[in-house]
Amino acid sequence: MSIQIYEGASLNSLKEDSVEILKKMLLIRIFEEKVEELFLVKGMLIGPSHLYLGQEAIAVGFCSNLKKEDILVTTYRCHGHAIAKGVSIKKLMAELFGKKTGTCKGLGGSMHAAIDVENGVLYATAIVGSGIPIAAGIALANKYQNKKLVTVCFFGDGAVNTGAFHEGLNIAALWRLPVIFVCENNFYAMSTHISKSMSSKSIAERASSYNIDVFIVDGNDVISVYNLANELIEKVRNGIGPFFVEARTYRMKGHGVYDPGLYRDKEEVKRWLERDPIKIYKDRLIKENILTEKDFEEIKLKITQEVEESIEFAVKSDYLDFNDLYNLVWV
Amino acid sequence: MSIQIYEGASLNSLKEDSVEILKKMLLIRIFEEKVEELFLVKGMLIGPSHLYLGQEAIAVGFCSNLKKEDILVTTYRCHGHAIAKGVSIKKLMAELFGKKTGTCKGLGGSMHAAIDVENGVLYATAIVGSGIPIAAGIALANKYQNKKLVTVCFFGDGAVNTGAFHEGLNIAALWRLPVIFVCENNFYAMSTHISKSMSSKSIAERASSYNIDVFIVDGNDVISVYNLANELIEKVRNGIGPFFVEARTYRMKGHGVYDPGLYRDKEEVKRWLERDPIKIYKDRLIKENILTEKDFEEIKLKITQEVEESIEFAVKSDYLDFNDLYNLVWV
Amino acid sequence: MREITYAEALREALREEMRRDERVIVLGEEVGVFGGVYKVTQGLLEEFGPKRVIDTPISEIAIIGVAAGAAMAGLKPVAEIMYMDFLTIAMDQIVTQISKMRFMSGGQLKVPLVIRTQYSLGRVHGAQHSQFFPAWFLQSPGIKVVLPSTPYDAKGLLKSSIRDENPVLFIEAGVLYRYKGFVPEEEYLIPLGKADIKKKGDDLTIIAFSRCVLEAMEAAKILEDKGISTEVIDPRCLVPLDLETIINSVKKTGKVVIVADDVKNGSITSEIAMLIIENVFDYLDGPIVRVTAPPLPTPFSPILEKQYMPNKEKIIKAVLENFKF
Amino acid sequence: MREITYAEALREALREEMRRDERVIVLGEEVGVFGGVYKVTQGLLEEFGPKRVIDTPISEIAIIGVAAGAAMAGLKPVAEIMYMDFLTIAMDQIVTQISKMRFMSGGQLKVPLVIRTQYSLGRVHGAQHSQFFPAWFLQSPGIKVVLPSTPYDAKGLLKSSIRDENPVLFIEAGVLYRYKGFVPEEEYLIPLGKADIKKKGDDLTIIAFSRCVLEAMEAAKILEDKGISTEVIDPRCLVPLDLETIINSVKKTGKVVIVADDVKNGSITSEIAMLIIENVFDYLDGPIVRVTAPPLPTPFSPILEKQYMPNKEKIIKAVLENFKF
Ligand SMILES: Cc1ncc(C[n+]2csc(CCOP(=O)(O)OP(=O)(O)O)c2C)c(N)n1
Ligand SMILES: Cc1ncc(C[n+]2csc(CCOP(=O)(O)OP(=O)(O)O)c2C)c(N)n1
Ligand SMILES: [Mg+2]
Ligand SMILES: [Mg+2]
Repeated sequence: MSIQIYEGASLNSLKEDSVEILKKMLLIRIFEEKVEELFLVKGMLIGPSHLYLGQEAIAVGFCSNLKKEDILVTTYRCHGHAIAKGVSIKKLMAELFGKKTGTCKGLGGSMHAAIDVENGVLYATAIVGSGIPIAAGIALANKYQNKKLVTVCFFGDGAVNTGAFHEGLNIAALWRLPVIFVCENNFYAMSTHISKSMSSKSIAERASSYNIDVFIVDGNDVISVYNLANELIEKVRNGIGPFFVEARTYRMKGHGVYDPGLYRDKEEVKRWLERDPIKIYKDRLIKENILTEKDFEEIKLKITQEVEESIEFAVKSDYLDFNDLYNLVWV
Repeated sequence: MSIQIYEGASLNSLKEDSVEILKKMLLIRIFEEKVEELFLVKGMLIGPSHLYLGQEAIAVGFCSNLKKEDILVTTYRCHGHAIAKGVSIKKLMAELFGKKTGTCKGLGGSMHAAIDVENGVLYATAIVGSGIPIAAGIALANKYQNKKLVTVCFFGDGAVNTGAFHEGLNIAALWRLPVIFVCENNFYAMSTHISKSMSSKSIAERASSYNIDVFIVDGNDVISVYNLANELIEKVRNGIGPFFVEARTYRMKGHGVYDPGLYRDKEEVKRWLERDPIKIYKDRLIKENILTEKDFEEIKLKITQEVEESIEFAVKSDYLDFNDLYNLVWV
Repeated sequence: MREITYAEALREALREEMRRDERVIVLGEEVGVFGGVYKVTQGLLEEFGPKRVIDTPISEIAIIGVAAGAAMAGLKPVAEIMYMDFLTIAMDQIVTQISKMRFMSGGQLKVPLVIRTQYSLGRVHGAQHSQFFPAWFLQSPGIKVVLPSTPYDAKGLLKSSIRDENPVLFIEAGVLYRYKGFVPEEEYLIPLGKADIKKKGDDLTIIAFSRCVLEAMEAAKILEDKGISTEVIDPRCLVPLDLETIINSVKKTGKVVIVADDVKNGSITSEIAMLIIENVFDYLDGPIVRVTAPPLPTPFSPILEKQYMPNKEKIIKAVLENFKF
Repeated sequence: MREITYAEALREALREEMRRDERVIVLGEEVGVFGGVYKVTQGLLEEFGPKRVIDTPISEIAIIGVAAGAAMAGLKPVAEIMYMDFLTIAMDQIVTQISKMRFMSGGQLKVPLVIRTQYSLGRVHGAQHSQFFPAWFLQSPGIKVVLPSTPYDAKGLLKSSIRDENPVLFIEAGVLYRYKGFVPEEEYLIPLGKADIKKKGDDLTIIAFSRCVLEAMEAAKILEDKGISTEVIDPRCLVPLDLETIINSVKKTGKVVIVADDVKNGSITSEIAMLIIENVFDYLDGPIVRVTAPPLPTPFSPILEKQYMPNKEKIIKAVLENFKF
């Protein structure tokens, strides 16, 4: 099938959403920065955690087009997807603290914190690639039940080399399932550059060999992501699918909170940081007179406040009682 | 990389081997027919067994170009590969009978009977797809040790949908390993036609997405297979690889000995049976005055005799003593 | 009294539950057009169509992953894995995903699916097609494990498994597919986690699983003739386990033999034995004797495979050994 | 006396064996440029080059499959699987292929490889990154299983594992990587299948595995103060198991507590307990008490994870419980 390089930089289509989108991206950014601080500076959080810093445009671009009932399947790098899909940051933060007020009552932690059935985040898995066949199964069920629901499955460039990717994509394509696979290609799986792990010329090329329509999009340009998502989601809601999106982006920081990311070339990092998706978008909004610098500062302040409140909420919350665990294994 | 439809119907290059090749194909044919009889008519064999009837040109075309030290990795449908690679049919037959004189002392049975380290058949696995990464590993070791050995890995069309295929092919291509993957596309995995199991337009297309040079060849034309194999093996022996071959062929019978194969269209079966690889090749040899009908009958008789002797050998052989098994788990 | 095969009983269970509940779908390799390699799903495609009876590629990871996703999103999938050996390909999905989904989501997710599979020990299939390792799933809380030994149990337990709201691993014994037994025409269910006393007795308790139940029953008959009255218990489910029935029997007999087809080390017999010892040690008046496969892969050779497997002779020997004390 | 960490000890073992034998190669995710996520392989790429220290894609099936093939063809690969949980992806290769290769080829094949992995229980990693299921491999004859608990053992056992001609699953405890201990400068080997008596004692035998050995040692110290002299045995290898050392200790003490990090049901503690009962039942003068994880997936919450794990308090309680008899 075709591989298309998607460029849809028109702001028009997202007019009503345009400031909301900025707010969502900022909420993710500030949430993640706080989380990093809670780990590294304050020492209040422990365990593995993988921040979404720098990739905000992808989650927000997609989720701004989804309904609450639409479904996400994500990975351990899931805070951004959760926030974009409307999961309460209080519950999210409480989950990172392992508290019973968390999305998963503290049993999941950062890597599964996004799971929030109420808001359609059905799954967040810490095993690379494993969500792909699961997302296909969700799409199968939606199709079977004639629910006009869209399933979006996020994963990284490293997932492309797993057996689960291959088996899941083949089945999704073979059965023409209503699902969008979004590969957030940040070019690294931990320290491993994609050129060291994938034999194919590009992720897009590999994906298209499954007979799926593939789109390459600038994952740091929220307008393009939004417009592409809008088109594809519309199609999938009407039963056409699957689609595959390779969204090219970059992690602002290391793989996990503790990783300084020294394996990346400094020049490369610098180049990408100049393409900060929030900065790009904010500048555009200001240029188009949709926003002022002052508006932006106000929004930032308000969000910072909100994030602080989520921390307060999490800190104050209790842990689950150990005996309660026995009631959570079985239905 | 490129996908090339290979046609190399020149008999010249195989002149010296030309009658040997026919003999090998016939040996496989007659061996397998006898095995079928031992199962279905005589009731002397039990358990699963998957015959190579109709696919002889592929094994023989490849193995006639290999040295004894070159390596095969095959599957449960392995008798043909073993015979083509020079494994003694006595040992092979004894293995089917579960006797201690068998290739695997009777512990492997039909599905692993090909394993014969002495003749370079390092592995025969009954798990679809699982041999592919193993073959890559063998090639890695050969490359590492600067051994100018060729590894050929045989598998079916059904294997293309396994995670093991994907992971193995990616690594073989990424590391440019000296291995030839030969997919014997007989269009069915048990009763499932390839169009019902694979989303890609062709196996060749899927394989080439790994950045591997792919060749499509008529698997019922031993001359083409031989010539292609000759070219590729030469390259791989000189360190160039990997390569992928889709050899199109057809099972004359069902999936296993007990399967009547009723799910296949009668017309389709008929069409393919007319393209019997042995018949095609024999006619060609006669046409080119390399062989007479009488030669052919004599060869057949001699081979039949040889196969009968292998049965006698197998029947007369003993079983392993149970206590010996404890010495065969560990080195 | 109607007698049907184990395979037919399973088919009836599938058919009845598919008729009863639209959410039930069947997927796996060869389940549709071919009707299953052992014909368990024969006729289902014709009755329910390709939307509900789905042939898959050879993709065990995806078969299980798709079933998990479909279960999350409201269906009740019955996924078939052709041989138990192939579960080893999908262990991430079964153990690291499915079994933990409910727990690690803090009780949010519900994943009602059944994985049907069968082990082929006893059918001369060799090392890669004869594996039986139910004990693995003891280590993976969150999935039920069912091991039916008769057509009656097979049907009643499969129906309950499909209705269960939890993931269930349903392990059939390949050698039993053609084995016939009483199955009533009327609908019935067998609750998961309820053992069956296949034969009453007073002198010794034989606990046997799956195929070994039949061997135990034959052994029991022979022992009866020798004047030893054994009670044969078939737990039917490994998870949840009906420890109570086992304990009550042991309290009565004081003697125990445990029989299962898995390799002895780390087998389900180790666990059952320890549970008995931890719970009713004081009632035991002889060692618990285990009859299992030895610590070897399964040999292909028909003669050797027979020697490899638990059978009635070995059970009788174990019982007599126990009586030495 | 030189003290180095468990991670450093492992690194030394790898380095020494790579220097000694050209056939030894290392492969896995992040083992090269990054030096391993827990820095065990740090510096190896620099010393031995990319031909011998190979970074792989995220392809656990292929990592193990490639190692198997390379081993068949004359190398001695050390494959790293980053977390034990990811073994579930490669179980076909480990169990259905590698463990059976020698047997089902009638003794033809030799597959000398080491699979290094680590379990992260105790590091707040949640359900999908904390699994520990060594008992699975008891059911799969043909692969050795090593569980080092100290830097000294880690080094000596890894060197022996690499020299072994059989497949070896080498399971490290993630929490121990930074833990320091005595490791001599001079080369040494520890044979596989030889238990270590970590502390002598007369009143009760504590058998502990991997991380739990440390907890057992602390418990033993506290118990000593209470006047109870325990003997702490670290089997170090699960396969082959040094039953003799265990038996001799039990004969002396008559009392046993077994401690391991796996979920209780079907755990290695069940098997060890049954082996003791089957071999030296008459020497026991109290119940065997097992200290394990409960039948739950691992909770993420740091507080709950602590409660979930075996620890010295639980061991002391178990010992005292035994002494009630
Ligand atoms: C199957 C599996 N193998 C290895 C890991 C360890 N691991 C966690 S994240 C990661 C890198 C994934 O990279 P990518 O898919 O590109 O996602 P990103 O982290 O860049 O978002 C690895 C190797 C894992 N979680 N699962
Ligand atoms: C992983 C796995 N899944 C299922 C099977 C059962 N099975 C054995 S052969 C086969 C069909 C394979 O078809 P193909 O790869 O086309 O090879 P062919 O039999 O046509 O030579 C299947 C499904 C298996 N052995 N391994
Ligand atoms: Mg990445
Ligand atoms: Mg085929």
